[in-house]
Amino acid sequence: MNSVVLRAVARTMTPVLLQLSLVLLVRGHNAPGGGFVGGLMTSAALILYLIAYGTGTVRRLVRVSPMKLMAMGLAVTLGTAALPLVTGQPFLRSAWTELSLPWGGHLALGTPMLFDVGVYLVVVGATLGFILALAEGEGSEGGGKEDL
Amino acid sequence: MSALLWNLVLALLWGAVQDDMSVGNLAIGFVLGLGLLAFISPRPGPSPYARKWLDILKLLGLFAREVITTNWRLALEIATPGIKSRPAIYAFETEARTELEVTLLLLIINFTPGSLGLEISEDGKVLYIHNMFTTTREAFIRNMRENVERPLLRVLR
Amino acid sequence: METGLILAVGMLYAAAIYCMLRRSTVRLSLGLVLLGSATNLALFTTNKVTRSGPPLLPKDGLLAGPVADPVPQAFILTAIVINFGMLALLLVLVHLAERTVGSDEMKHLNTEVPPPSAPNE
Amino acid sequence: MSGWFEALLRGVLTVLGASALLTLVRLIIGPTLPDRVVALDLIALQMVGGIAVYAMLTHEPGLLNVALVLAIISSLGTIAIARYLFQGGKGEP
Amino acid sequence: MREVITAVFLGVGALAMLLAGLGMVRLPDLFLRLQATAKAATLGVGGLLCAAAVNTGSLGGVAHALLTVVFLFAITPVATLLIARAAFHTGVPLWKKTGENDLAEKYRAEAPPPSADSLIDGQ
Amino acid sequence: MALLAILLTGFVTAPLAPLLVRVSRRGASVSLGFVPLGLTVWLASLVPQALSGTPPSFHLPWVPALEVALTLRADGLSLLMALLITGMGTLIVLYAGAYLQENPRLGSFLGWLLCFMASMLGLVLADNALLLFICWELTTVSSFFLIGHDSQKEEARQAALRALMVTALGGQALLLGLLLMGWVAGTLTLSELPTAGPALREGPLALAILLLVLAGAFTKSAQVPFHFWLPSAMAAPTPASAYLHAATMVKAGVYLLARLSPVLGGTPVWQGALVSVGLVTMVGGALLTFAHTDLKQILAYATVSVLGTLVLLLGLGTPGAAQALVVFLTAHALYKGALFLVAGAVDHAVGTRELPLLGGLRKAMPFTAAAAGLAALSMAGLPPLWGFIGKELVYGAAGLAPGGWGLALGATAGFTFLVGSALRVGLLPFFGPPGERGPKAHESSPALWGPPLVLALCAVGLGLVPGWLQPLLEGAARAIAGPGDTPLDLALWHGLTPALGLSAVSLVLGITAYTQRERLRRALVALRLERWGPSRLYTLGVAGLRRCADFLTDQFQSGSLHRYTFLTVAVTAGLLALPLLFRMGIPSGLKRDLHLHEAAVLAILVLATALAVKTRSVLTAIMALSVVGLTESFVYVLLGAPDLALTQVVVQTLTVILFALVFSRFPVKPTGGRSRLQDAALSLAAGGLISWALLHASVLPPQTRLADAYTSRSEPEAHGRNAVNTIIVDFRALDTLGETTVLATASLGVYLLFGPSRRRKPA
Amino acid sequence: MTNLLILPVLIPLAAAALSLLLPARAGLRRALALGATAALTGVAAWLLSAVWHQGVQVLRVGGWEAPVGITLAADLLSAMMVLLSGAMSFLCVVYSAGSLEARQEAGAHYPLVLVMLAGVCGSFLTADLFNLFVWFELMLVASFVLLALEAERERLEACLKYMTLSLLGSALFLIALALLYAVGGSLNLADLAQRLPGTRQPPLATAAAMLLLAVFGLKSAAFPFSFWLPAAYHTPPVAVTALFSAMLTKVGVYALYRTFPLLFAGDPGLTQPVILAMAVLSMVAGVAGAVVQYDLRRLLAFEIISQVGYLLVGLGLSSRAALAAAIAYWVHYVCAKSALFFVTGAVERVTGTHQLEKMGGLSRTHPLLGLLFLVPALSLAGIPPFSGFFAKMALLRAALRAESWGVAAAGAAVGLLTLYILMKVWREVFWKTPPQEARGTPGPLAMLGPCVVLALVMVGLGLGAQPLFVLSDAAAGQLLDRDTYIHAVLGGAP
Ligand code: NA
Ligand code: NA
Repeated sequence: MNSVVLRAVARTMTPVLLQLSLVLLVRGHNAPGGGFVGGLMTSAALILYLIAYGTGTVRRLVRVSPMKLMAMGLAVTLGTAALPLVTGQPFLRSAWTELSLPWGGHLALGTPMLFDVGVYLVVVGATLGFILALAEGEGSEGGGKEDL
Repeated sequence: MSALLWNLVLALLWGAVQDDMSVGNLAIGFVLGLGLLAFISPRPGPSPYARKWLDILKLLGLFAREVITTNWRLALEIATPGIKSRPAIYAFETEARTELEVTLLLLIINFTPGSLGLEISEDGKVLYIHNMFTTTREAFIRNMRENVERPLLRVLR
Repeated sequence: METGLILAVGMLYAAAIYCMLRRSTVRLSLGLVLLGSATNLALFTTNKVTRSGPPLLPKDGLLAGPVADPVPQAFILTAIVINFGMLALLLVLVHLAERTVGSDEMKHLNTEVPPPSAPNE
Repeated sequence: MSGWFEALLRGVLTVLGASALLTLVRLIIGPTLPDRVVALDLIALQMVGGIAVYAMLTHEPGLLNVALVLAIISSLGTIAIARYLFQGGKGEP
Repeated sequence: MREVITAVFLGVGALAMLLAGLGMVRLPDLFLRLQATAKAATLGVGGLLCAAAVNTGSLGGVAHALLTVVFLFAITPVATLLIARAAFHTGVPLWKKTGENDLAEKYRAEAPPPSADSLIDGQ
Repeated sequence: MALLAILLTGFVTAPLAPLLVRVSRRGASVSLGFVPLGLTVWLASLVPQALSGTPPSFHLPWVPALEVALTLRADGLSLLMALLITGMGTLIVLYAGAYLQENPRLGSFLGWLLCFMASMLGLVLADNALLLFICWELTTVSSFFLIGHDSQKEEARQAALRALMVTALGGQALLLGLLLMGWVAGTLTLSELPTAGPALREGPLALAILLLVLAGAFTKSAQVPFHFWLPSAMAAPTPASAYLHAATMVKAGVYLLARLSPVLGGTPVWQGALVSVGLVTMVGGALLTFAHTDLKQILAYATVSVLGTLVLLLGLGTPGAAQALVVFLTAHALYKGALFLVAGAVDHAVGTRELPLLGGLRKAMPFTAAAAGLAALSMAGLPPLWGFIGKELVYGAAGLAPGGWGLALGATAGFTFLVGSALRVGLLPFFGPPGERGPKAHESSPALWGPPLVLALCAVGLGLVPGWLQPLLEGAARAIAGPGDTPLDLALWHGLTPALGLSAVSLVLGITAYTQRERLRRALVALRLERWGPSRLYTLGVAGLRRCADFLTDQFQSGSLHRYTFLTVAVTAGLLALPLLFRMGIPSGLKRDLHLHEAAVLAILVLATALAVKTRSVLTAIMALSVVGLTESFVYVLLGAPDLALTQVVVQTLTVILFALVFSRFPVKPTGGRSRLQDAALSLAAGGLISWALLHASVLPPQTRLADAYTSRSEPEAHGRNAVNTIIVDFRALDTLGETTVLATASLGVYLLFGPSRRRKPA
Repeated sequence: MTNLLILPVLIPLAAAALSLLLPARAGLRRALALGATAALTGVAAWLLSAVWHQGVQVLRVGGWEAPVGITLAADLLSAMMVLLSGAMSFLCVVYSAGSLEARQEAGAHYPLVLVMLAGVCGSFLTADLFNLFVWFELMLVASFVLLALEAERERLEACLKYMTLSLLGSALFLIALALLYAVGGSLNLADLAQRLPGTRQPPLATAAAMLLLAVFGLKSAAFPFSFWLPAAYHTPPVAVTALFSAMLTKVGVYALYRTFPLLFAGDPGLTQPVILAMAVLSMVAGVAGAVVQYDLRRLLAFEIISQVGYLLVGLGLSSRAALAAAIAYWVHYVCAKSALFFVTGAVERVTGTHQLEKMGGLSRTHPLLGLLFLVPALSLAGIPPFSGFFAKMALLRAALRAESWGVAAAGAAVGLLTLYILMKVWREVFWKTPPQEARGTPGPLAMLGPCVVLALVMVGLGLGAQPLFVLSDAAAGQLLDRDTYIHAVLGGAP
C-alpha cells in the first residue's frame, strides 16, 4: 500500500531532518535558528516518522517520555539560569569560554548555548507531547505505561 | 559499493597531495578516479563500476528527453485554449520488488511529466498510474517498461 | 508596505474576532489562530518596518547598512510559541467538549443556567 | 548587481505572486478538499521559490535555509492533512 | 556570466511556476491538476533554487538548494499518493473525458470510509 | 482604665457563656448575672465623678491611621444609659436563664446577650465617633443572632434578616455621616465636636451629614417609616425583646441624636425632621397598638410610639425637653421591660400571648399580675408612678415649645392610645373570665416573675421618691441641651397645670379607647396597612432588588460565550475609540510605497483570511489558515526576520497537523454559519480601530535606541551575531524561561486531559 | 542588586520541575509543594523586610542593565503581594492535602499550582511589560489546566469560556505593548515612565492605556470584563478555587496598580473616570449577581467581582489615602475570600452539596464551622471589629475626602448588600432546618486548620489594624513616588 513509499521516504528523510534540526539548534546564536525552531524541526521529523510508522515506533525511538524530556529541559534551563547564584552573580548571568580548536580557530562556548539546549528539549518534549497525545487519542493502547 | 568507496579515496588522495581540499578540486579528483576505475578491470569492456555509471547516465538521458518533451506538451496544454489530452488511469504490473525499488520507480514515474502514480496495490506489485498523453494502454505500458522501469532497475541491481 | 500591512492586520483582527463570535468551538479555535497571526504582525509593524536585512551581524562584526529591529522579533518569537501552546490546549478542550456533548456548539455545552427563583425572602 | 538582473528578479517575484494568486483561486473555488490541498501545496512551493528569488535580490543566502525548512515542513503538512483528515485517523499507521 | 546562467534558470523556473498556477485554474480535474503541481512545481522550484545556487556560488547555498530539490522530489510523490487515494475514497469526480480507469475497478470492491461525506465543501 | 475594663468585661465573658452552660445549665445564668450586676455597681460608683466637671475618661490609640481610638468618657448621659443597660442586663440574664432553661442553645443565647450588652455599653461610653459606630454595628449583629435564636422558625430567620438589613442600612448611612463629620470637624472625638458645631451645622456638607446621621438614628430607633422591623423582631425570645427592643438597643438612635444634638441640633432642618417624624411615629405607633392582639406586638408598637416621643423631644431641643427626655426614657425602660417580661412569663406559663385566649390569670400568677398591673399603670401615666412624672414633663415640654399646642394635642393623642394599650396589656390577661389556656397556668420560678416585679417596683419607688435619681438625670439632660434655666422638677404634684389637664383628657379618652378596642381593631385591620405600609415597601424593595439583579445577571451573565465575547470586544473597542476618535486626527505622512510582489502577498493574505471566515467547511478554513500562516512567514522573509519566518512556518504547520489530528477524530458538522450583521459590524469596527492606532504608530519617528544597543552589543558582549537569538537566550532570557514553561505547562495539560494517564482511568 | 528577587519565581518553578522528574507519589509531591510554598513565604517575608528597611529592591537579570535586559523590582506593594501569595498558596497546599484524593495529589495538581505561583510572583516582581505578559501567560496556562482537569462537562465549559476571553485579552495586551513600544521605544516600566511624558503622540499612549485597562480588567474580572469568572470559579475543587481567588484576579489588579500610577499618571483625564466607572459597575454587578445565586460557590464567585470593584476604587481615586486603603482592603479581602472558600469546602463535604436549598442547620450540628464562616463573612461585609471593617471604612473615607460621593455611596450600599448576601447564606446553611440530614464530617485538620488560621488573621488584622495601615500607607506612598521606582530600576543608567 501507500505506506511502502511513505516508509521508505520517512526512513531516509528523517535522519536528514534530524540532522538539519541540530544544525538549526547549534548555529542559532549566529544565524537564523535556535532552540525553538530546532526543537520544532526535530518534532516535525519525528512526525514524519509517526505518520509512516505509528506512535509506538516513535515512542520507542525517543525512549524518554515527552513529559520527562520536558522536565529535563526545564531542569537544564533552570539550572543554567540559576548557576550564577552560586557565585553571587545575577540570575541568568551568562558565562563564556573560548575553546581553541585543534585545527585552528576558536570556538566560543557559553551558558546561553546550554540554555538554548534546554529550550530545545522543552520544545521537543512539549510538541511531541501534543502530537503523541492527540495521535494516540483516548481509548487507544499506545504508550500508556509512563507515569507523569 | 566498495568501488565507489575507492573512487572517493582516490579523490581525497588527489586533494591531499595537492593540499587543496576545495570542492572543485575534489570533484576533479573524483572524475579522474572514475576514469581510472572504469578501465581497471580483469574482464574485457568497461568495469561493472563504470557500467553502472553509464546506466545512470543513460537513465538520466532518457529521463531528460521525457521531461523536455512532455513538459512542453503540458505547457502547451495549459497555455493554449481548450484541453486536448485524454487522460486515463492504467494499472501497471511492476517488476520492481524491494521497497526501495518500488519507491524509486514511483518517484521517477512521478517526475516523468504526464504520468502520476496514484496508488500501489497492497502487495506492492501493481502501480496505478494517471497518464495524460498516451493514447493506448499498450503504448503506455511499453513506454513505461522500456524507458523507465528497465533502465532504473538496471541501475539499482 | 507598512501601511498596506497594517490595513491587512486590521482585517485579520476583524476576521479573528468574527470567528470567535461564531458560537462554535471549532470556529473559535480557528479564530484564535487568526488572532495569533494578527497580533504577531501587529507587533511587527510597531517600530520601523524596513525592507533592509535581518539583524544578523557579519563575521567582521560591522553592519553594512540598516537592519530590522530585533526587539519586536524577539517578542514575536515568544508570542508565537506561547500561542502555539495555548492553541494545542484549546484544541484538546474543544475535542473533549465535542465528545462530551456531541456538538461543537457552545450553547450545547452551556450549564450556566439562569438562577432558580428564590425561596421567599 | 546589474540593473537588468535586479529588474528580472523583481519580475520573477511578481510572476510568482500572480501565479500564487491564481493558485489561491483554486483554493477558494475548490470544489473538493483534495483540490484545495493541492492548491495549498502549490502555494507553499511558490513561496519556496519566492524566498529563493528574494535571497538573490537581497544577497541573503541565509534565506535559502528558510526556503529549505519551508519546503520540508509544508510537504509534511500536506502529508499530514492527507493522512489524517481524509482517512478519519483510521487505517494502518 | 553567472548572472546569465542564473537568468536562464530563473526564466525556466518562473515560467514553470506560472504554468502551474495557470494549470491550477484551467485544468479540469483534480488529477490533471496534480500532474501540473507535481511537475511544473518541481521543475519551477528546482529552476529557481538552481538559480539561487548558481547566483550565490557558496557551498552552503548550493547545498541548501540541492537539498531542497531532493527533498521535494522525495516527498511530493508521497503526498500525491495520499491525496489521490483520498480523492478516490471521497468520490472526487474525474474529468468526463478521462478514458479507462483501472483504479475504479479496484476501489469498487472497497467501501468508502465513513468520514467521506464531510469532505465536499458545503455539505 | 476602669471604663476600658467595664467595656471589655462583657466581651471577655460572652464566649464563656456556652462553656458555663455546659457545666451547669441552672447555675450559668445566675453566675453570669453577677457580671452585669458587678458592672452596675462599678458604674454607679462612677456617678459622682461623672457629675463633676471632669467625667471619667480613657484614651488608647487603636488605629491612628483612621482616627479610630478607644476613647471612652462617662458623663451623665452615658452613665445613665450605662446603668440602664447593666441594670436591666442583670435582670434579663437571670430571667433568660429560666425562660430558656429547656432550650438547647441557651449558652449561645446568653453569650450573644452579654456580647450585646458589652457593645451597648461601648456605644454609650464611646467618645470616639468611630468607636461608637463599631459598637453600634456590633449591637446590630448581636441582635441579628438574638432575634434569629429560634432559627428553625422561618419567621425568626426572616425577622432577624429584616432587622439586620434595616438597621445596617442606617448603619452605612451613619458611617458615611460620621466620616464626613470627622472630615469637616477635623476630629472624631465626640466631646470635642461641639466646638466644630457651626461648621457642621452650616457648612456645605451640613445637610448631607445631618440626613445621613438621621438615617442611622431613625432606622435604629424604629421611626416611621423604618419602624416595621421592630414588631417583626418580636420573633426574638422574650428576654431579648425586653432588653433590646424596649430598654436599650432601640434607644441607641435616640442616644446618638441626644449626643449629637449639641453639635447638629437647633437648625430648622433638625427641628423639622425630628419633630415631624417623632410626632408621626408617636401617634401612629400608639394607634397601631390597637391593630394587634399579640401581647408582644402591642408592646412593640407602644415602644415605637415612645421612641417617636423621644425623638420629638430631641427635636424641640429645649432644656425642658431634654429633662423630659431622660425621665421619660428611664420610665419607659422600666415599665416596658417589665411588661415584656410579663408577656414572656405569661407565654411561658400559658403557651400563648394572644389576648383573646388569655384571661383571669391573676389568681394563678399573682406576682406576675402585680408586676403587670404596676407597670401598666406607669405606662398609662398614672400617679404616683414614675411614668406619670415622665408624661407630665413631656406635656410640659411640648406645650412650652413654639407652636406647642399642636404638639401637645398630638402628644395627647399618642398618650390616649398608650393608656388604652396599657389597660389592655395590664388588665385583660389577668382579669375577667379565664381564657382558653388559663386554667392550667401557674406561676413559674421566681426568676420569671422576680425581674418584672423588680422593674415595676422601681417604677413605683422612683415615683414615690423622685429626687433619688435627680442629680444623674440632670447631668444627663445637661449633656443634651446644656444647663437649663429651670432645674429639673420631679414632683408628683405641680398644681393644676395644663399638663395635668392633658393627662386627664388622655386618661379619659384612653379608657374610652379601651372600651372601644374591638371596634378600633376592626377599623385598623380594615385599613390593611400591611398592604401599603412601609413593611410592604421593604418586601417590594427586596423583591425589586432581586428582580433587578436577576435582570442584570440574565443580561450579562447569560451563559452565552457569544455575548461575553461580544460585550468584551465592544467595550474594549469603545475604550480604544475614546482617545483615538476624540484626540487624534487622520494620520499624516503614511508610507505609500508598495511593490507589486508585496501587493500580491497582501492580497493573498486578505483573500485567504476572507476564505477562512467565509467558508462553511472547517477543513477548507484550516487550509485557508495555512495560507495565512505561510503568507505571514513570507512577510517576515520580506521584512528582514528570517528567524520569525522559520519559526512561524514550523509552528503553523504543526498547528495544521494538530487540527488535522483533532478533527480526524470527530467528524465536523459545521455550525455557526449564521452570519450576524452585528457581529460583522463589531469585528470590522474593532479591526478598524486597531489599524487606526497602528497607523498612527507607524508615522512616529522610529525608535532605534534599543535596536542599536542590541546590534552593537550582541557580538562583543553576548558572543552571538544573531541579535534576535542573543536577545532570546541572553539579554531577555527570562522571557524565554517563562515562555518555555508556558509551552511545557500546556503540553502537560494536553497530556493530562488527553494522554495515557487519562486513558488508563475508567471513564 | 539582589538575587532575592528571583527566588519567588525560581523556588516554585524548580519544585515543579523536580516534582515532574521524581516518581509520581502523592506524599512526595505534597512535601515538595509544602516545602516550596513555605520557603517562598519565608523568602517573601525577607524581601518585604528588605524593602521596608532599604527601599526598592532590584535585580538586573543576567547582569544586563535596563532597558536592555529585564529588571525585576520589588517595592512594598510587590513584596506584600508576593508574601500574601506565598502564604495563601501554603495554606491552599495544606488545604489540598486535606481535601484532595490521593490520586489527585499524585497527579499534576501540585506542579500546576507551583507553576501558577511562579507566574504570579513573576508578575508581581517584574519591571518589564513584556515580561509581565509572559508571566501572565504562565499563570493563565496553569490556571487553564487546573480548571479543566478531570474534564467534566462543567469544567470544560468553564475553561473554554475562561480561555476564550483570556486569550482575547492576551492579544489585546500585545497590541497595547506594540503601541507603547512605538511611542516609547522600550517596554521597561521605568524607562517608559520616563519617556512617555515627552512623546510626540500622547493620545496613542492613552489608547494603549485603554487597552491595558481592558486587559487587566479581564484578568482582574472587573465588570464588564468579568464574564468568565462566575463560570469558572465554581467548577474546580475548592482548593483550586481558593487559590484562584487569592491570586488570579489579584494579579490583574496589581498590574493596574503597577502600571497606571507609573505610566499614565500624566493623563488622568480619560483613564481615571473610566477606572472609577469600572469600579462602581463591578461592585454593583458582582453583588447583583450574588444576590440571585443559590449555588454557594457561584455566589462567592460573583462576590469576587464586587470586591474587585472596591480594589479599583483606590486606583480610580488615586490619592495616597485611597491607594493605602485599597491595599489594606486587598490584604484583608484575599484572606477573607480564601477563608470563605475554604469553609465552603468543609460545608460541602458535610452537606454533600453546594446548593443552598439542600443545606441547613449547621449552626446546631457544626457550631465551629458556623464560627469559621461567620468571621470571614462578617469581615467581608465590613462589620467591625474584623479586618474588613477598617479596610472598607478607610476606602469610604478616602472616597468622601476625594468628594466622590457616588463612589462612597456605592461602596456603602454594596457593603450592605454583601452583608445581605452573606447573611442569606448564613440563614440558609446554618439556620434553616435542613431538608436532608447532613452526612459527612467537616474534614480533617488540614482542611479546618487554614480556616482557623485565616479567621485568626482577620481578627488580628481587625484588632491590630494599625500596622497593616502603616504598611499600606507606605506602599501607597511608593506607588505615587514615581521617581524612586524609576531611579531604582534604571539605576542611574540613561
Ligand atoms: Na479572584
Ligand atoms: Na483571574
